[in-house]
Amino acid sequence: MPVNENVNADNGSAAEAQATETKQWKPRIVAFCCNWCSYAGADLAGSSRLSYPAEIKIIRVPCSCRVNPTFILKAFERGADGVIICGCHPGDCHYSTGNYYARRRMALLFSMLDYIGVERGRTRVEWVSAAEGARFSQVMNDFAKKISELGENVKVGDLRCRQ
Amino acid sequence: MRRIGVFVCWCGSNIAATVDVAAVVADAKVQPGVVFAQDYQYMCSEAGQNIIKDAIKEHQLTGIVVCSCSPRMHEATFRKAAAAAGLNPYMVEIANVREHCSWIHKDKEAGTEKARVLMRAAVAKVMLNVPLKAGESRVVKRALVIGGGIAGIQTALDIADAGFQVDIVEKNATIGGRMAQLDKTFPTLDCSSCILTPKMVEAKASENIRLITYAEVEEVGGFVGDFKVKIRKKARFVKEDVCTGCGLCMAKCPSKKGLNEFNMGLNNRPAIYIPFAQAIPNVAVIDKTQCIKLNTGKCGLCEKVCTAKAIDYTMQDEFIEEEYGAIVMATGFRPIDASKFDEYSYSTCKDVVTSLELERIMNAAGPTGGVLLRPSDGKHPHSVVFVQCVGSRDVSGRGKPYCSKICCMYTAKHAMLIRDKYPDVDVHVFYIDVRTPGKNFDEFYRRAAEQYDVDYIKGQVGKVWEEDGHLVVRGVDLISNEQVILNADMVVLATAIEPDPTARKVANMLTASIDTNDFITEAHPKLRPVESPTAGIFLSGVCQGPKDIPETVSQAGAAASKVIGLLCKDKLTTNPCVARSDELLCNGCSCCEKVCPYGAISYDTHLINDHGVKETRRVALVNEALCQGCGACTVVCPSGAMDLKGFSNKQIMAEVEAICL
Amino acid sequence: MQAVSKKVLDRARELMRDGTVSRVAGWKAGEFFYDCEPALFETEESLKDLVYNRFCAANLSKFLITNDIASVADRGRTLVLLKPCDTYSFNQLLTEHRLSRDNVYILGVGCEGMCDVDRIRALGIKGITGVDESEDGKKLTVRTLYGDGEIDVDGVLVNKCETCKGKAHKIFDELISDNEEEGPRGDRFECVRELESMAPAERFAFWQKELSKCIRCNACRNACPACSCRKCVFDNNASGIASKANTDSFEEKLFHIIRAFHVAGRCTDCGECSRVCPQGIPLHLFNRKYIKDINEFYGEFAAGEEAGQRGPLISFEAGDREPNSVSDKGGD
Amino acid sequence: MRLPEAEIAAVVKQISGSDVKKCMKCGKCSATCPAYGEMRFHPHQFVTMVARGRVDELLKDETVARCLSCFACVERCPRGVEPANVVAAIRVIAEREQGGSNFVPDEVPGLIEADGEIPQQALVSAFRRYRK
Amino acid sequence: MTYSYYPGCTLKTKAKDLDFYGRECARALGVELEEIEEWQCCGAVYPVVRDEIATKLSAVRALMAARDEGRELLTLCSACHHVLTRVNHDMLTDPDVRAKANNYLKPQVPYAGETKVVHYLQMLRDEVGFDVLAKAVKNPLKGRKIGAYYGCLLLRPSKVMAFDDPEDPRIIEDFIKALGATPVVYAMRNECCGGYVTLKSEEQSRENVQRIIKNARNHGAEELITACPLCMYNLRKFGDGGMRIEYITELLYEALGLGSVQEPGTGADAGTPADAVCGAGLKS
Repeated sequence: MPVNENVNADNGSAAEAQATETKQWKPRIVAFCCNWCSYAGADLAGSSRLSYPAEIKIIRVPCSCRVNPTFILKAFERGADGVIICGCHPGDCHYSTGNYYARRRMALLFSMLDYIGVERGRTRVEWVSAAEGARFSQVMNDFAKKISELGENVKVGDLRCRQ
Repeated sequence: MRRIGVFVCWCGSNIAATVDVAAVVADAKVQPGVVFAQDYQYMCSEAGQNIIKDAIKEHQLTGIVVCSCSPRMHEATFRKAAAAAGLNPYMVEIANVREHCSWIHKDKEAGTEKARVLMRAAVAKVMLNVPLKAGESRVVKRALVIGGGIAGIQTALDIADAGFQVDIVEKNATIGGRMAQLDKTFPTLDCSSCILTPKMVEAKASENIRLITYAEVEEVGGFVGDFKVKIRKKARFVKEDVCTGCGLCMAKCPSKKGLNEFNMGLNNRPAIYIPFAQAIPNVAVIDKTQCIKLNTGKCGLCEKVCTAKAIDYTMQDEFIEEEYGAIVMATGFRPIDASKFDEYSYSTCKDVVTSLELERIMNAAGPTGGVLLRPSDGKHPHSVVFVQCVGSRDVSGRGKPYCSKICCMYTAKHAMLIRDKYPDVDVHVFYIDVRTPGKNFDEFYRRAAEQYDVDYIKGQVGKVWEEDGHLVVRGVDLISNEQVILNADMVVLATAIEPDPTARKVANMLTASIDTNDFITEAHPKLRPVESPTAGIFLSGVCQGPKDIPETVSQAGAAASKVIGLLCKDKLTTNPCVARSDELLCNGCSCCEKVCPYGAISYDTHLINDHGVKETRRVALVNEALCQGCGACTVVCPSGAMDLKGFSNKQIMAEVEAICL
Repeated sequence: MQAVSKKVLDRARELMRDGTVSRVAGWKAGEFFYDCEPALFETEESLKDLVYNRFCAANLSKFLITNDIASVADRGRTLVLLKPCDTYSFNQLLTEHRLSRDNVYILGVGCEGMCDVDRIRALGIKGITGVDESEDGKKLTVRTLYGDGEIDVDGVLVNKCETCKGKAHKIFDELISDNEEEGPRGDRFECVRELESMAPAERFAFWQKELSKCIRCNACRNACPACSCRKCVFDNNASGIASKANTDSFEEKLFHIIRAFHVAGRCTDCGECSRVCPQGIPLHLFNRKYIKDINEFYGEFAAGEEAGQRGPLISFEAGDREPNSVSDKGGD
Repeated sequence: MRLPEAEIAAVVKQISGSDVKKCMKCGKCSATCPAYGEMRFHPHQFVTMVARGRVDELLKDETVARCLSCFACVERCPRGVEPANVVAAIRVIAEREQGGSNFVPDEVPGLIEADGEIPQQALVSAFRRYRK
Repeated sequence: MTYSYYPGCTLKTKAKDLDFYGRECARALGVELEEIEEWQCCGAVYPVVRDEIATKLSAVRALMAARDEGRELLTLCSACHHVLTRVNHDMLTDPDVRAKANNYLKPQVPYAGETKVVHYLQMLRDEVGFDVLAKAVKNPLKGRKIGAYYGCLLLRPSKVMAFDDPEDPRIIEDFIKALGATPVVYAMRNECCGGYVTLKSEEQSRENVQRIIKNARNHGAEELITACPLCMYNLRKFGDGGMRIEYITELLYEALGLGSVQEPGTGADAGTPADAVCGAGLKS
């Protein structure tokens, strides 16, 4: 039995109150992090206890170049409100060149999303090294804030998948 | 039929305090495919691992998810546990509910909800995992050490001692590095070259060591156990195997205005020169920017006087291509440019010198023959002021944010040596903190203050200027809360040290990660301090962070032992998460081949049976030994023929869907 | 164009007769004279049906690979008739190893712009039975059941020909053309800029309207020479994006964006996607957006300009622009 | 009602824009200060005392007016602390608090009479620096 | 090239020499200085504390006037250059200041720091070019050993001012060299003269000035030049008289052969104390 079940009981009412609040819209954000820099940067943010909103969920990929634009579109289709891709700083890619390719792909994809009328700012690329735990947290906080400002992704969300 | 087990770790209270682990277990139990779920205080403990092993056997699990700390921490542990219970180790997925969840969220409900989602994503992924088998790759029994200072020399000696071949690539004309420039070493005050020279000689004499001096790494390919390196050996214009090091050419060379790098530019050297007396190889080199013959075609004096016939003005850069199993970075450091801090008048006053310049002034082989003389007029100084932390611990943008670590000790050494040799000279040291963690270090510093009467003033210097033929130093004494103005004949700046500027380029070639200060990042700051996160790349000396000689030598030995451990192996297990091409889908367009950084993709034209239709097609083939699993090829492949094992399109999509649900 | 046309047909026959080629890939009229579709002519006799006229807009490059004509050596060489814009596609397919140059004999055919029968009909002309061209190629005499009438060629060009990239053939073995030096016509990015200048909501509404017309017939995919995959990701369950029907509004966007992204850096802007779309969706606006962005971000690049090019998405520069600069460029 | 000392210190930090916690107590600001001898408290003391929330004594000290605003301490501080901004903030708060001014227009004619060469710049500066 | 010119109040009264010769020389060098209309005193000191907005507004007005003309804003007085540059930097980088200032001034087009503020010396170096200037010199100041006195305001804080190396600046030395004279480099050239504290403590200024002059003389300087009226005042007042002190523009005027410069105090610089106060906008 987990020791903190009591704690839960104590907070019952508060938790309930919050539960009603969570009925309200909360953003869904997918973060793709490369294994070598950004994922490690996220780990460092964690071990340094630097918080960022719980709405952000990280998917580990070997390199930012592994992120296929279809993953991003899929995420939007499934109801994500924002997608951020993090990789090693240009020049520091563990695989030498991966993030350079990712950079071009994402630039074109982002431009296209803008072109079809999706709000700018729902997608982002950030370079975060393994040593930049604080930056990781900052980047995530900023991005979550931006997405909250933009509100729900009604334009590209596939309503059918939302239920 | 998939049978998935989910194991939720409390990590003591690290996870359990912010994540309701019981709720995660309950949620796991209702996920499709999950047949077993349990929580435990420490999943990584032996008891925890046994829970996993027993459950795999008892419930015939085909895949497991561990909700715990980062996979970078314990993925290997849990894979091993799974393997021990007969499950393919790649049927394990980790949900990172500590670093990415419990540690960063305070609200338990939000933490629990996120942990659930992360668990579901991992379950969704593991449902699509397939058993993978790690392959093998060869180990070339030869190591490369980049940098021939004390770090590189010691690493090479230790590797050679274990019976392996080592090459040292040194960009300068001689090995020896910064240590060769030092006069005495702290805290023993023994002569630097007296302890370094024998090591240099040993490196030269070793049958297992090849010295490639005046050379730089040009290209690096391959991967751990099998690196392919191209080295540019710069033209020396002197035949290394013929020159006897007699030095006659130096004496005759008419172009004598080159700045003597070894003496920090405090005096001049000829265009053809041997860097210093103990240089190894003890062979001359021509500075082509300065040589009259090479620039105008006239002169040729050195060729005439060389009895060994070693001079060759037509020499060109040469390239050496070699294979290595391991590479050690030992690229060292340099002092920062003191002219960034001209409130100390370094640019305008000759008598303001850096500590490394003082080393040369104090050294018997230096520009003043070891006599302490003012550079401006060659007179004996009566008062010397040392300024510590010049550019260290500086976040203003002019300096370096870190402590350079060695300055407190060498400044104490300098102060003590001056007071010992010239008791008439007053020595003042402005310091912010005196940092002396090291065996016999604080005792050494106290000796300077107590026995040698060095005046330690707590406070920084604000301005140095020249007045009436001497220097005026305006500083602060924070203990007496006074601004102090001192007259001095010399001011010595303890300038911060920074990684050698070549480090970034080399690190990029090696794909070794580098921090914002250009120091090479270690794989783990405490547990893997001499390895880079990139397999097969090891770190020795100051390239990893500021350190003194004893620390450098110990790290050099540690790096060597890691290299030896690697070279002892005959085969390495390779990462099975590599790309795979479906030949039925492949168009043969070559896009993947073009983006592969490892040359792991080739093409073959052969007969394909596409659902009964037999055709000859050009299709991509992945060399699994070369592929490192970055996935660049998977995205450029228009048809989706190329996929990455362990991170397949379907797996990532499944994670995306689980998260967005 | 009629002069060129005659020469082309004669030369094709000659090449077949003298054994230079074993077959001809060209165009053949369908039910109506303006329904010219790609066709393969295996015998000299069958060449009587070969046509080259103002309605031969179809790009034969794609035709070559769908029929695997050019990858099989033992069937002898194939003569292919390529208009200037078609040669870009041919080069791109060569770059991607989808064709064997040795198996193909290219007859570069001059072109003065193809006509769109729907645009002729839109002028109110019905019962069309044939067209004749004026000497200078600028006028068409349209013969109909109800009498003849004269119209300007310029007014009835196929969309892609309105912004022609130029009349020069980028690859050929032999050339029959009298306007090789003619440069580009119109500004092909004008339409993209127009869309870009709209407010995001207007753009969204525009695409919503256009794409809701999509019936997922795959005509665009089938015609597109860059969509050369043996099996399309949308038909492949393992891709994770294999799609079903057009059940909701985002699916078409997904389909078309992914399709455009797959061909980004490879698309030669041949315009076939829009031409063949039965719903008249301006699909070329996607591709041209990518081409425009690539030109602006990474320097001018024309896919298929020559064989063996390294495309912009499989290249990089250390100083490339950051993706955020694209999304940060203005407020929303 | 006067704010508690600690809160005034917080205001000092806020309006000076200086991050006093970054100070590593090297004293370079005081080492470089040309007005050091004229001031009862020295730049490094301003920084440390504000960091500790002890501003009352600083606010009472009139020698704060001797700071030359030469920005040498700002330029040379290795930690980017900007001590001169802290001094300026103290001076501004003291003037606002006391309501009085260290420099009043009545002084001008006397000064000018004594020295007709005083440039406008000096007077304007003094007004800006020394008045509420 | 035409610049919007901001002379500032001191140049209209006590430092008419700095202004007059500056304009004459600019004309001779083909540079057009168009004084902005209805400028107000910049305030002479940059309000360091963050909660002051009103005291930055006159600077913003001047910056905006230049922006509206589509020109760079040229300054000559060190203090004005300091204030305008720093306020402009705030407008560029501090959204809070930007929002408040625009709110107060309500300009048709909001101002966001677009104007480039250029000091006269920078104009000589970057627009005219010291090499071209050297060729324009009709009366080379051969043999004269001149020390540059930079003071504080042009150089610091260097991150904002970006004028020259704050600890070892060379722009005025290069200027002196271009005029044919010998520049004398001395360490005290960027140390404070005492500034406005001179009104409260002459002693403090005297000490500073004498240290500066001693250091300059020890390094061989026979005369000093400056771009700041307040530095000029302090240097002249507390110097020992043996050291000639001039404005940069006076030296330039002489070297360009445009005429001779009158002795201090007898030239264009004249005005009543009342002018001084009113001109400085102190009545507000």
